[in-house]
Amino acid sequence: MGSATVKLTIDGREVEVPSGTRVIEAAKKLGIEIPHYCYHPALSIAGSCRMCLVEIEKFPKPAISCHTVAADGMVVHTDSGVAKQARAAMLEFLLANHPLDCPICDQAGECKLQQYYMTVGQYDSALLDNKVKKSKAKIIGPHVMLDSERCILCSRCVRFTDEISKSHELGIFNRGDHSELSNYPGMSLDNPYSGNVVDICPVGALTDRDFRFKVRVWYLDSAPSICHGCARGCNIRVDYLTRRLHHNDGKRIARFKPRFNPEVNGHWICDAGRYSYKTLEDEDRLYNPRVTDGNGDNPGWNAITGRIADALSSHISEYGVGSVAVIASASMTNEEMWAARQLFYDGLKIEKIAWRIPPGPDDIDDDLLIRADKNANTFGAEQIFGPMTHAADVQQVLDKIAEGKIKAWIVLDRDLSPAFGEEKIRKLTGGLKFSLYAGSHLHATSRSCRFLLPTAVFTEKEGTITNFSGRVQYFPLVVPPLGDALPMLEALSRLSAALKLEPISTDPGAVFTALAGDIAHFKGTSYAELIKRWAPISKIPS
Amino acid sequence: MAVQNIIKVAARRREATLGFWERVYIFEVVRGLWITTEHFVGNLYYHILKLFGIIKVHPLTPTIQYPEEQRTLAPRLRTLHRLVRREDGSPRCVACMMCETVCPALCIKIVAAEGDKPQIEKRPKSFDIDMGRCIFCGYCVEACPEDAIRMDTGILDIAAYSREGMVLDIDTLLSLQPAQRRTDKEVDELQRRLLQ
Amino acid sequence: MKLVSRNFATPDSHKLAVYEQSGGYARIRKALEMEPQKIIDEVITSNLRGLGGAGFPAGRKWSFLPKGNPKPRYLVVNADEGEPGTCKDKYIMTYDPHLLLEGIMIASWAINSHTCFIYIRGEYVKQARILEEAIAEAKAAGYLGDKIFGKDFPLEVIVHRGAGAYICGEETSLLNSLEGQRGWPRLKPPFPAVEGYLACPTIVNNVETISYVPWVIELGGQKFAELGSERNGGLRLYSVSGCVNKPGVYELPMGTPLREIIFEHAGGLPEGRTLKAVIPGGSSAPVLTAAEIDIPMDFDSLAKAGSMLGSAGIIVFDDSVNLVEALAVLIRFYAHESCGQCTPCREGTGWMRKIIARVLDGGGRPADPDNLLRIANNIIGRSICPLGEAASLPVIGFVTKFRAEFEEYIATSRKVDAPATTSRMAAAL
Amino acid sequence: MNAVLYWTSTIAKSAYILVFPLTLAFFLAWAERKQSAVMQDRIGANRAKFLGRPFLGLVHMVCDAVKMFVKEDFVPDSGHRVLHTLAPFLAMFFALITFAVIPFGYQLTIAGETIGLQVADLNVGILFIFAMASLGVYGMVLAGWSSNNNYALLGGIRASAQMISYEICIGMTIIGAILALGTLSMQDLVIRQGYHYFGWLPRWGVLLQPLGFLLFFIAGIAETKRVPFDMPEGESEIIGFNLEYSSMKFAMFLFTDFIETVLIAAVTVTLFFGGWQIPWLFESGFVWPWGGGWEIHPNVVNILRMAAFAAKVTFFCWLMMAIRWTLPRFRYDQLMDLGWKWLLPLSLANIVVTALVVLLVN
Repeated sequence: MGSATVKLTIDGREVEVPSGTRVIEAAKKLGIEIPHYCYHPALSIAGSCRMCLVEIEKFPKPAISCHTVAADGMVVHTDSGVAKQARAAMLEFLLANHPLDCPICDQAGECKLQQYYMTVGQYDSALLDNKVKKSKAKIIGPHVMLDSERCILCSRCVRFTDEISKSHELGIFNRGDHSELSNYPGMSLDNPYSGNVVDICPVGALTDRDFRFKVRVWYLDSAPSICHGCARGCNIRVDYLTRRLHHNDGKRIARFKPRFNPEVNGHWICDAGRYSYKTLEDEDRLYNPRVTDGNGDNPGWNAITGRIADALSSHISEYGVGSVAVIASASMTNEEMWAARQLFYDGLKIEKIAWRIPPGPDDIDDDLLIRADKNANTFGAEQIFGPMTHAADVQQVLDKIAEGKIKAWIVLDRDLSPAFGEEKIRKLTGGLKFSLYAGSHLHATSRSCRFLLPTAVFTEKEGTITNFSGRVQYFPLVVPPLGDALPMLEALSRLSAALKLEPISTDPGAVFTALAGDIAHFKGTSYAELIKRWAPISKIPS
Repeated sequence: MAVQNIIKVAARRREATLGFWERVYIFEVVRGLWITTEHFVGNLYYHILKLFGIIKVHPLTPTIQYPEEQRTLAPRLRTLHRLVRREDGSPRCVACMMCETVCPALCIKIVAAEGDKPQIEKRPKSFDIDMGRCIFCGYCVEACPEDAIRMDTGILDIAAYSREGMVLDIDTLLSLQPAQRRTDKEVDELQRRLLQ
Repeated sequence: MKLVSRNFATPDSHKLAVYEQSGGYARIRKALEMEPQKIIDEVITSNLRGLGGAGFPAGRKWSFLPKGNPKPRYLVVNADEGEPGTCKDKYIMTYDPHLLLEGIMIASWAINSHTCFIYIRGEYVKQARILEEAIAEAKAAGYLGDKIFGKDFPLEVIVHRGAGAYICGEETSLLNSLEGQRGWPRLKPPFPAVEGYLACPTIVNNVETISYVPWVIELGGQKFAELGSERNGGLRLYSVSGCVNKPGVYELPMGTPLREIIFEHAGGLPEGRTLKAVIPGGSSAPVLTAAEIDIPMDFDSLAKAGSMLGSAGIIVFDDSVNLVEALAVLIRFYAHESCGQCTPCREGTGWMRKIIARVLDGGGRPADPDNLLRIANNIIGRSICPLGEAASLPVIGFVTKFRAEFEEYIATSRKVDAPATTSRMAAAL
Repeated sequence: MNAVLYWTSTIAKSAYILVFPLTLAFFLAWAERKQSAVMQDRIGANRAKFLGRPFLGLVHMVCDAVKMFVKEDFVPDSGHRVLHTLAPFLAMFFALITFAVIPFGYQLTIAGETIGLQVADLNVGILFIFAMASLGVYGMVLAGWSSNNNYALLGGIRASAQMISYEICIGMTIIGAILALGTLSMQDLVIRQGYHYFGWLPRWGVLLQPLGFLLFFIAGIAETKRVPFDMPEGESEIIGFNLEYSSMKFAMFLFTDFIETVLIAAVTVTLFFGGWQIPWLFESGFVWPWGGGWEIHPNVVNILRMAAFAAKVTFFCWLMMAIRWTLPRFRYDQLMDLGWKWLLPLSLANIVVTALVVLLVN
């Protein structure tokens, strides 16, 4: 093998790339985007769409840049007449049998056929003949809908199922212009990563059944975020609506899409994470502060924090602080955990802060993304609560309640019923003298508590979480909280004020700075730096 | 400064075009009054003739007695929208949201749904046009890829007792019919009238 | 002079005994005494070209095998004879399977391959059976197996039947098919000589090419080369079909003039007909007009004339043939056989089929010839494998050389309100 | 004089002088629509129908009245209730009271008693009119202020500025007329216009004071706050003092405008067009300038004179209406320019010239 790098010229500009780099990647390095459909950096090279044809000097005919390896002294023209003509011709071929489905196609607006048609397309159709008919709106999996007519047979999805998910559900059948993508007979595209084929499909052939007809993509805004579905912390893009809320069933969050981050999730996310957005605005959201034994009115934040403070103070003075336990969610942000520690441990001297619930029997790590631990920030909880608590396991707390040693609990955004059973939780809380729930949803646990404080879900607040490998990731606020909900940090801050304890800042940046000064794992990290580490958003997946 | 100068210059120019007697104005007032009086007297004469049935048509007034007498509409005049049906009676609209997107007045609201027939993949579950907001620009008709919305009902008098009443739903829009096609003679007549 | 076709008329020529009577399996014995490199050199000297259609010198192909690669090497014999107008391999396999086996043995010895696949097209049921029998005979005689001819050189020959796809005649899709995958051509590079069957170095040769190898050994490279024309060594089989009195397979030297083949060997045209056009090398070769047939039939001369020798399947059209309908048949074939992997070939061939079907149906438009040319030109050079070119070249040839006929067809058959299908041809398409 | 007759006649005269402008104002509201339509080649109000007939659009006036009565009477929350209610009454009151001194005829002789056809024959009648008209501005200003609305207040301020500017001019021109005719009594003013120059040319004020008439008429139109001087109201765009008014209170402002129109017409007629005088008609009948005559009963003569007055007033109402539908509105700066830089100096000059002429003639 020759030297480690090669130098080549693309469109008159010289670029040095590691040897073995494909021309398309070398061009990307120069900021030149060569149109392509079948090429995907994470998949093997198919070279079938022929869209990335470029002119290379001394080559007899245009070469596909996704497969041609850059060589020393190569002179590439991506914008010459030959390359442009070739590209226009390929696009014409691709569109020859592509149906005029844009009006009903969910991909419209983020479709590469549309995009390249606008830049390199031939506008006057030479086609007089009928298009080939293939199957439409075919359900090929729980999440994916196939429209074979729209398919340009780039085989990205086939390669995804072969190489990434290794589940081999998809194949291309028939020959010539009757070639058709389909699932193999008897197989359904139901692997845990099936939604990704929708992202990598450059056209509208594979669409998301969940997103289907909900909203046109050009009404959506995008914001970067971090998936809270498991301890992986996949980087995602949140697509949301701010206006025209008659679309998308009146919900703001329309979908999650993976955001490329080579260090965490690459190009992909799992289906569980992708569809976890549904819980964010479902009808079980808690909108207002509540007192369940009262007359069901909405006392408002100021009144309820006062009442909670009175009840908690009198409880502590009657039964002692040892009878109080805090159950925190391991999905809270680092800042919220720090604030909880400040409030309950430093302020109220509660020593029992539990967060650990072992994963269920069905939760296992897989070798791609999915982690058994379904909490987003267990690592952070270990760092922040770990050193001081006397009861890390929730099971311990439940046992002590059963023994009657704990008579009050404060549950932070956690539903215990899936892990421990609804009946048990209801029975245990029934015997408590004081119970407070601060969280985003109504469920068995929160319903059985006496005081309910509504808090924001993760798209409605900002903060940082630490994934299973200790990587701290920032996520911003996407949409304002629903109803009277407040970010947990602010809820804790108000509680602290009502209890007349040391004030807690509601600014996550300030809290993180305090946290980083104290916990070894976060030392040397600044909030501003974490914000800078967002990977960029691209509306159309590469 | 500059702006004030411009105003001054403009004012000077305007004054410069008026002669002295024009600037005195009172004579111009009289001239104006003379014109209006001429019309007044002339019209009064014809009104009286008409009142006593001596003539049938007042030759000077172009007034059309609106609800009884309808003006002939130009064939391409944009009037109240309607949704076009397919041959089988279902709406042509496929809820592509083109019109909703292009509408500068944001008066169209469409909710899409899965088609109810195998050959129709997407259909509008609801299609509301808020006529209180519509500015009759016709962009929706231009944008429609399916020729599903047209503004050819010939209905211009759109009124309701409430804002909600101005919102037309899909059933109303589908029930509207195109205006009667004019004969060539009618169009010629119309053009002659408009050119006069 | 007959080399490969020498035994075609002999009764039971496919039997080992008959073959050996005519001096069979002598050349392998001679070859086994030679150094493998010497054999390769001889083949290079012989100017033996790849007779499957590409015309790549066989010896040079063999010498491309990477040295020092520990992976096993494979020889694959391409018996997927799908080119319309060609039927030569079929005769070799039917009447002289042992000649093929002998060629395989020599080639395997030369390139040090211990496994050889004969990829035979699915429709050749009888030939596959004959080959299986021949292999069994050779195995029984100890010519194949762990020790061939007593030498410490194991060789297995496996007959693999394809499923009838034309594309699998292309070497990389043949290899894909052989591996059990979809018969889609692979991107090149890497070439099969470097990464072929199971990513191992693989030589893919046509049946006819391999069948000439024993004769190169027998005659010697130099003498073999002298039989043909410059840089086109030896003889080859010409399959003549179409409007001639004696269609068939003729073994003639490389460089025999096309006029001689048609009018002397194939018996000329039927009484009262005049020659209109000739396809010289299988359906994918651009057509020649009647004025162009004074041309030596070798790879270089035809390439110079803008056509190609290909598989030497000569198709003759006389004045009774409507070339629009003839082209329609060809396009239909390629559109049907396009594998569908790459865009230009998949969509372009299908599009051309639709246009020509419409023309046949009476719906032709004046712009159609130009549109066909444009589409064909857009396919050429942009597809993964040569099928795109194979489909486009005849279109370009027919439309440019016989444009008047197309225009006339469009003008005269034009229907104002054409019913769905009227023409028998259009129905067939 | 017989007390019964005195009171009866006074009440009758009061009733007449109330009914006359109100009726005229009512018809002006109709004329406003119909006249503008006729001038502009339109047809005008004809939609409202009674028994299937539009009655020349008069049904609209009835409908308007009904509408005005039944609409919600609205006072802004933050407005001054009392003043808000008082303002339209003030405006209308001062407009109507001036008619008390306007002679609508000479005199009638009933049962041997002579009844002057004027409600109150003040010897300073002209000053009374002037004073009352000046007070009318309070209606506008109070309306603007009590509405507690910026736009209404600005309208009120515009109204007061305009009234003050043009009242000065009115005052000055009246002085010219008084100088020329030598009396302050309205009845005397009219009587003194009953003479003829050269035996045939009626000695009307307009002959003595042509410039005075012009200035007075312009300023008078400005006093009515109608186009082209409708800055205080500007109902279609700049919005005026009556912004926060609805129902009958609004109608009263509307009516005040029309009453003022009648008033200005009446005063113009009285001062410059011989009031109830008819040329060559004397107490005993017509005396033609070319000799001969036509004897008529004095009461008939006086009824003719009343009719003449009404006709003259009606003509000037028509003229003002025609001006209103002919001219575009002035800009505010133009309005002030006209009032202060042109009308005022001219009227001053008019006084000086008149005084000189009077001095020289006497």
